Amino acid sequence: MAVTTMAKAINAGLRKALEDDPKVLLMGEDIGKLGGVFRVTDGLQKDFGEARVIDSPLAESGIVGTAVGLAMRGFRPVVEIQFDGFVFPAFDQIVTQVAKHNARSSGRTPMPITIRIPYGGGIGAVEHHSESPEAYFAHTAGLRVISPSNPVDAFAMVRQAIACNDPVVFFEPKRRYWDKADVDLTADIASATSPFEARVVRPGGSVTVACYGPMVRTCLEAATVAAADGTELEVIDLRSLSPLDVPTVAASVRRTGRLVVVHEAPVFLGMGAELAARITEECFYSLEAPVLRVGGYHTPYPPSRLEEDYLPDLDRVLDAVDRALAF
Amino acid sequence: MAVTTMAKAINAGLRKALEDDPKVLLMGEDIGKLGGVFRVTDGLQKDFGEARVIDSPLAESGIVGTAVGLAMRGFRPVVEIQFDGFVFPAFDQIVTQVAKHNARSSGRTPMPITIRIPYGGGIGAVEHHSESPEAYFAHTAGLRVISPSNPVDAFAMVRQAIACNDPVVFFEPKRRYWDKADVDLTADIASATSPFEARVVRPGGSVTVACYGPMVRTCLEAATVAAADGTELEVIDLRSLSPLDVPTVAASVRRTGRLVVVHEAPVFLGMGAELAARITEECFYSLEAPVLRVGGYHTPYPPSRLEEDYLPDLDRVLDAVDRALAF
Amino acid sequence: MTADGGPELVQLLTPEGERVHHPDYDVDLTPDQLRGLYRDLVLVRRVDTEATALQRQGELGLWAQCIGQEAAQVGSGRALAPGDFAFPTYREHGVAWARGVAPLQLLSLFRGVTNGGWDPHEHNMALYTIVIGDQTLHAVGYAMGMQRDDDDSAVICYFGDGATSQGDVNEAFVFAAVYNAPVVFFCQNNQWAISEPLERQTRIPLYRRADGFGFPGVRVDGNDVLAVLAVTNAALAAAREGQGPTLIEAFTYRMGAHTTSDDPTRYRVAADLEAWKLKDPIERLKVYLARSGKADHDFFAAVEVEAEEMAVALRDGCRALPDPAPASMFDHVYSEPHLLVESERATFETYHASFAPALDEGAHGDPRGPAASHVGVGGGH
Amino acid sequence: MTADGGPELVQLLTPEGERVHHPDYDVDLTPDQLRGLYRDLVLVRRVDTEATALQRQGELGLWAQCIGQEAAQVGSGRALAPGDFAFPTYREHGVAWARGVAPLQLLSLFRGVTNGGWDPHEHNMALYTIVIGDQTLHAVGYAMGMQRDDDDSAVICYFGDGATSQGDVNEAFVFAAVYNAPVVFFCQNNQWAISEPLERQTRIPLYRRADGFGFPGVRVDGNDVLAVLAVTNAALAAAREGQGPTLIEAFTYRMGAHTTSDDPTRYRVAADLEAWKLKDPIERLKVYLARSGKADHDFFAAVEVEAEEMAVALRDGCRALPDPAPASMFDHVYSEPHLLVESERATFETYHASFAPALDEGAHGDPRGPAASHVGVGGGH
Ligand SMILES: Cc1ncc(C[n+]2csc(CCOP(=O)(O)OP(=O)(O)O)c2C)c(N)n1
Ligand SMILES: Cc1ncc(C[n+]2csc(CCOP(=O)(O)OP(=O)(O)O)c2C)c(N)n1
Ligand SMILES: [Mg+2]
Ligand SMILES: [Mg+2]
Repeated sequence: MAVTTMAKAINAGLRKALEDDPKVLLMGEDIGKLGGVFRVTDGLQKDFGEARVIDSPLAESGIVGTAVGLAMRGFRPVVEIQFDGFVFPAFDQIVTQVAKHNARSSGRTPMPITIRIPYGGGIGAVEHHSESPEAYFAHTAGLRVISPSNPVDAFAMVRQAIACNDPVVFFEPKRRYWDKADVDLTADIASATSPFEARVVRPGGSVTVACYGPMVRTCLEAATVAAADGTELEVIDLRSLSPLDVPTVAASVRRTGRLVVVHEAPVFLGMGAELAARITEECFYSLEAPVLRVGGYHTPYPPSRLEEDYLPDLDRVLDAVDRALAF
Repeated sequence: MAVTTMAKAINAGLRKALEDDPKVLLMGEDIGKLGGVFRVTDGLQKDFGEARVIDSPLAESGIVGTAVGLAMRGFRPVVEIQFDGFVFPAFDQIVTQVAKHNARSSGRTPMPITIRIPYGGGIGAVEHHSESPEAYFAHTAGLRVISPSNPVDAFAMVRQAIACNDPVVFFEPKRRYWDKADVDLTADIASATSPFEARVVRPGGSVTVACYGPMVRTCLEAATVAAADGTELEVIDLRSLSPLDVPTVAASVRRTGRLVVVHEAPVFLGMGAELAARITEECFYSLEAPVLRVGGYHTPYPPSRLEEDYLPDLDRVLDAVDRALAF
Repeated sequence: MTADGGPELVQLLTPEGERVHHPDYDVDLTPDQLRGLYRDLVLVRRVDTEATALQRQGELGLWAQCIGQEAAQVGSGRALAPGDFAFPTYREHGVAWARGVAPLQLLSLFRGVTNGGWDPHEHNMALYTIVIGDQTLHAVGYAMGMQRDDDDSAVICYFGDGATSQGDVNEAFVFAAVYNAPVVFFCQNNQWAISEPLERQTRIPLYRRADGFGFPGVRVDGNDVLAVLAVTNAALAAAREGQGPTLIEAFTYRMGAHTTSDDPTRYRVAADLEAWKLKDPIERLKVYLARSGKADHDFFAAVEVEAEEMAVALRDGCRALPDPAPASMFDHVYSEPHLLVESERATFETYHASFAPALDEGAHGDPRGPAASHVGVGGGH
Repeated sequence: MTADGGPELVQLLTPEGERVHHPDYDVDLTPDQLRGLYRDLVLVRRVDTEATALQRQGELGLWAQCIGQEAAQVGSGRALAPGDFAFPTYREHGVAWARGVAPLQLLSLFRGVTNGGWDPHEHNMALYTIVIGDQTLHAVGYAMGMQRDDDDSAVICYFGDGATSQGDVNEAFVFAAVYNAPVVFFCQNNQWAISEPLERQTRIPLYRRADGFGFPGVRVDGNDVLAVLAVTNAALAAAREGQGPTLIEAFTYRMGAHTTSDDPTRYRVAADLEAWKLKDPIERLKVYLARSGKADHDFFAAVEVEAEEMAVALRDGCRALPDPAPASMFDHVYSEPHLLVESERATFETYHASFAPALDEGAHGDPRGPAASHVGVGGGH
C-alpha cells in the first residue's frame, strides 16, 4: 500500500501494462520527455523507449488512425488525447473506424485500443480544456466508456481497459488527478471488480444518487451533509457509461424510490437522460418521484471565472435531492 | 400548388434562398454539375454560377471550416454533407467552431450556417450511407437541429434554416426524398410555422407517439392500423430536435397518459432518452406507463440485407403502443 | 494538367503496345509472367462487368466499377510480397484479386450481406474502406507495427485523386515521413472524384504532393501494367530498405461510372472516354504479347473461356449468397459481452419469435411481412 | 535541419544589427517607421512579461508567452492594410497589438472572464483560436469571401510548426490553392510544439510544404522584423494581385515556456536558449537604430518609460476586470431565443435567487459559499 495520487496511480497502471505485455504501446502528444501535460506518463519513455512510448505529431486523427493500423498488426495502443476538447479532430477515426472495425470484420480485426482523455472542469483552464464529451462516445456502438473516480479504481481500471479486447474510451477526471488514496500497487487485475460494473460507494435508504468520475467525490460530500440532516443518500459510482450498469442502479431505486443523476456534462442528452429513461421503464412502479438530473447547462463551457456557477456542486446535488423528496 | 417530391421541394427552397439573398452560398461535394448525388441542388450552379454554388474539394472539415470563414465575412453558407456517415471528419469544426463562435464572440460573429445532411436508412445502401447521427448534434449547445418529414415542411424549413442567424443542422430523411405532396411554391416563410416547434399531425386520445423525419410516415401508417383496432394514436412530428418542443409533447401526454418515442437512431442516448426524461419529469403524475422507445439498436448500422430488421417499422411501433397500453 | 500525363509519366508499354524503356525503371518478366498479368487483367475486368450486370439485375445494391484501372491495380498488387499488406478503398478489385480474395467475397459487401467480406489476416489485405482517406492512417500505423516487429515487409495504401484533399491523407503523409514508415502511397488518379475534376483538388500534379512532405513522388502510366509493376517494385524495395515512404500517382481513367448509382453523362464529355479507350490497359498488353509472339490465339481464347466460366460461377454464387441471420447484427459489436447489446439481442429475439410461427415460414423473418397482418391478428387494438 | 535556418533564410538585419541585402526582398522605411517598429517590439514584450507576472500573481489563469517571437508578429502584423484580416492562434499578441487590440482585451481571455475578448470586425482580427489548426480553414473561407466581394484585400493566417501536422491545416492549403484564395499562411516555426521538437512534425523545412500544394513557400528570419515585413509585404501583394496563397515560415524561437503551465527544462537544453538570446529581435534593431543614428538615447529611454507606464495600467486594468455575471453564460449560446436555454436560464436564476438574500451579499453569488450552510439552514433534510 502506498498513498498515491490518481495521476500517479494511472502512471503505475500504464507502467504495469507496458511491463506485462510487449504489445502495449503508448502514443500521444508530449507523452515522452515531458511525461504528458499532467505527468501521467512521466518516466515511461525513459524506461520503455521511444518505440513503445511514442511522441506523435500534433494530429489527433493521425494518432488514433495509426493506432487502428497498429491494432490490426496485433498491438494494443494506448492513446492519450491531451485534453477533452481536442478529441474532436479524431472523432471520425473513433466513430467510423475504432468503433466499427470489429463488427465490420466479424471479429477478425478487433480494436484493443484505449483512448485516455483527461476530462471535466474545475481547474480554471481556458476554453476547450474543461469539457465532458462522454455522451458522444457512449452513444456510439462499439465503444466502451469508463471513468474512474479515485486512485484505487484508476490503477485497476486503466489496466483493465488496456487488457480489454474492445476499444475503451477512458475518461480521467482531471481535477481529481491530485486526489490521494492508499493504493496497493501490487494488486492484480484478475481480482479487481469488472470495470463495466457500477459500485455502491455509500449505502443509504432515502434517495439514490448516481454519478461518475469527478462528481463522485462531490456526491459523497453531499451525502455527508445530507446525513447530518437525516437524509441517507445511496451513492452509486457508475464507473462504466457503456455498458451502463442499469441493474445495480435499478436495485437501489427499487429500495429508495428516488434517483438523482449527477454529471458535469450538459444535461440535455447526457448520461442522465439515458439512465432516467431506463430506470423509469424498469422501476416504474417503484418510483415516487421522477428521476432528476443535475449537470452542465446547454451552453459551451463558460469562461473559467464562471465555472463554479456552471458545475454541479454539493448544493445543487442537495437541491435536487430535496426536490426528489418533495414529490 | 404543385405535386412535388421532397428532394424537389428542397431544391426549390434552396433556389428561393439564393434568389432572395445574395449572401447565400451553397458548398459541397458534387453539388454543381451533378446537382448532388440526390439531385437536390440540380440546376442551381447553372443558374447561380460557380461562385455561389461551389463544388468543394473532397474534405468535409475543409468545407465546414471555410464556411465558418465565409460566415464571418457576412455570407450565409449552406453546406451539403453527401451522406450522414461522412459528417464526422467535420465534427471538430462543427462542435468546436460552428457551435461556439457566437458565444465566444459574445454575438459578434454569429454563424448563420446551414448544414444539410441526408440521413437515415431504408435505401439499401452500403455502410456509412444510412446512419442517423442527430443526437451528437442535438447534444451540442450552440447548434439547432431540425428535420422535415414531408415536402411542404421541407420547402419551408430549409429556407427557415438558412434565414436563421444560428447554425442549423438540417437532417433530410433521404428515403423520403421521393415522397410527394402538394407544395405551394410561392408560399412565404413569414407565414410558416416556426421550424423549432413540433406539430400534432394526427390527433388521438389513446397514446402519444412522438417521431420525426423518416419515422413520421411510419407512425402515421401505424396510427391508421391502430385506429382500425380502436386505438387512437396522437402522432407528433417533432420537427425540431434542438430546441426540443417539450411543451407540445407534454400537453399531449397530459391527455393520453402514454408516450412512445420513435426514431431510427440508436435508442441508447438517442432523442428518445431526453424526451423520456423530460416528459417523465414534467408529467410524472399524468403518466400511466413509462415512456417507451422504439429505435435502432446499439450496433453499427447493419448490412443492408438486414436493415429491415434494424429499422423501426409499423409493427414495432404498434408493439410499443401495446406495451404502453398494457401498463 | 496535361491529358496525357505529361513528360514525367513513367511508361514501359505504350498505348499501341510498344515496349519502351525508361532510365530509372524496368521489369524483366518471363513470357509466363506476362501472360499471367494479361490473364489477371482480363479476369478482373470480367469480375467488374459481371458485377455491374448483377447490380442491374438487382442482385447487388451497388457496384463500384474499376474498368480502365485494372493495370494500376494488378500491376501494384502483383508487386507485393506475401508478407506485405494492402489497404484498399472500395474499388481495388484488381488488388483483391492479386491478394487472393475471391471475387464473390467482394460481391458480398455490395450485395449487402456483410460490411466486410474476407479475413484481412488471411490475405494480408484490409477490408474495403468507404470513408474517403481513413485507411491511409491505418496503413501508416500498420507499417509502424512492421517496424516494431523488425519485419522488413512493406505496406501499400490505395486512395483516389479526390482523397488527396482529405486531412487524414495528409496526416498519413506526415506520420509516414516523420517515422520513416515502410509504406507506399498508391494514388489512382482517374481524374475525377465522382463529378469533380482534378482541378477541384489540386493545381499541380498529385505526385508532387510528396515534395511537401519530404519523400519521393513519381507519376506512372496507370494503364501500363509493366510500368506500374516496375515503379511499385522500386517503391516497395525502398520501403523495405528503410528509405521510408514513396507516393506513386498512377495516371489513369475509369471508363465506367463512379458507381452503378452514378450518371457520368452529367459531367464528363463522351470524347474523353473515347480517347481513353485507345489507352486501354488490356488491349495494349494483348498487342504486345501477340506481336512479340509471347502469346498466341489459343492463349487468348483460353483466357476468354476461363473468364466466362468464372463469370457464370460468380453469378451463381452471388445469387446463392444467403442473407445473414437477423440477430447476427448483434454478434460482433463487441468482442466481449456487453450488457446493453445482450439485452437488446434478447428483446429482439423474443420479439421476432412472437411473429415467427404464425406468419413467417422462412428461416429469417421479414418484419415487414407481419405489418399488414397486424390489422388482421392484432389483439390489443 | 540547421539551427541557423539555413541558406534559404531571408534576412535583412543580422543578429548583430547589420543591415544586409537580399536579391528578392527589401523594405524602404523612414526612420520614423523604424522607430515605430522598435517601439512595437518593446511594448509587445512588455505586455508579455507583465502578463507573465500577473499569472504568477494569480491574476491570470494562464498566459501563452510570445517572448522572442515579437519580430515575426509585429513585422507581419504591420504589413497588413486596414482592410486585411488576421486569423491568430493563441499567441499572436504582437499581431493583436498591430491590429489595435488593447492588451487588456488579450488578458481578459487568459483571466477567464471571457472566451473571446474583442470585436473581430472592429480590428479585422479574429478571436484567438485554441484548437490547433482550426483557424486556417476560417482564414481561407474569409479570403474566399473577399474574392466574392471583389475586395482586393488579403487574409493572413497564423499557426505554429506543430500545427502543420493537423489535417485541417493541410486542407486549408488545398482549398487555398484550388480557389487561388488571397491568403498568406504565416507559420511561426519556434521549433517546438510544447515538448516536441520539429523532427516530430516534419523531416524537411516547413516552408517547403507549399511545394506539395503548388504555391510558393519562403523561409524568413523570424527574429528580423525588417525581413518579416518585406516578405509579408510581398506575399500580401501577390495575394491581392490574384496570385493566390503563399506560405511564409518565420524561423524563430520562443524564449519563454510554452505557457505559464509548462516547464521547458524537462525537454529543452539551456544552451539553445542562450544561443537564441544572441539573436534577440529587439536587440538587433536597437543596435541598428543606434549605430545608424536613426534613434538616440532619449528615444530608447522614452520607449522604456512608455512601456513601464503601459505595464502599470495593464496591471491595474487586469486586477479591475470584473467577473461576468453568472447568468451571462446563457446570453449568446444562440442569437435567437432557444427554448432549452431560456428554461435553463430561468431555473438558474431562480436557484441563485434562493441563496442570495440570506447568505450571499455579492452581486454574483458564489455557489460554493452556501454549501456548508446547507447543513445549517437546509430545510428538507
Ligand atoms: C469522407 C467521405 N466523403 C464523401 C464520400 C462520398 N464519396 C464516395 S467516393 C467519392 C469520390 C472519391 O473520389 P476519388 O478519391 O478520386 O476516388 P475514385 O472514386 O475516383 O476512385 C465521394 C465524394 C465518402 N465516401 N467519404
Ligand atoms: C487540436 C489540439 N491538440 C492539442 C492541443 C494542445 N496544444 C496546445 S499548444 C500545442 C503545441 C502547439 O505547437 P505549435 O503549433 O508549434 O505552436 P506554438 O505553441 O509552438 O506556438 C498543443 C499540443 C490543442 N490546443 N489543440
Ligand atoms: Mg478519382
Ligand atoms: Mg511551435
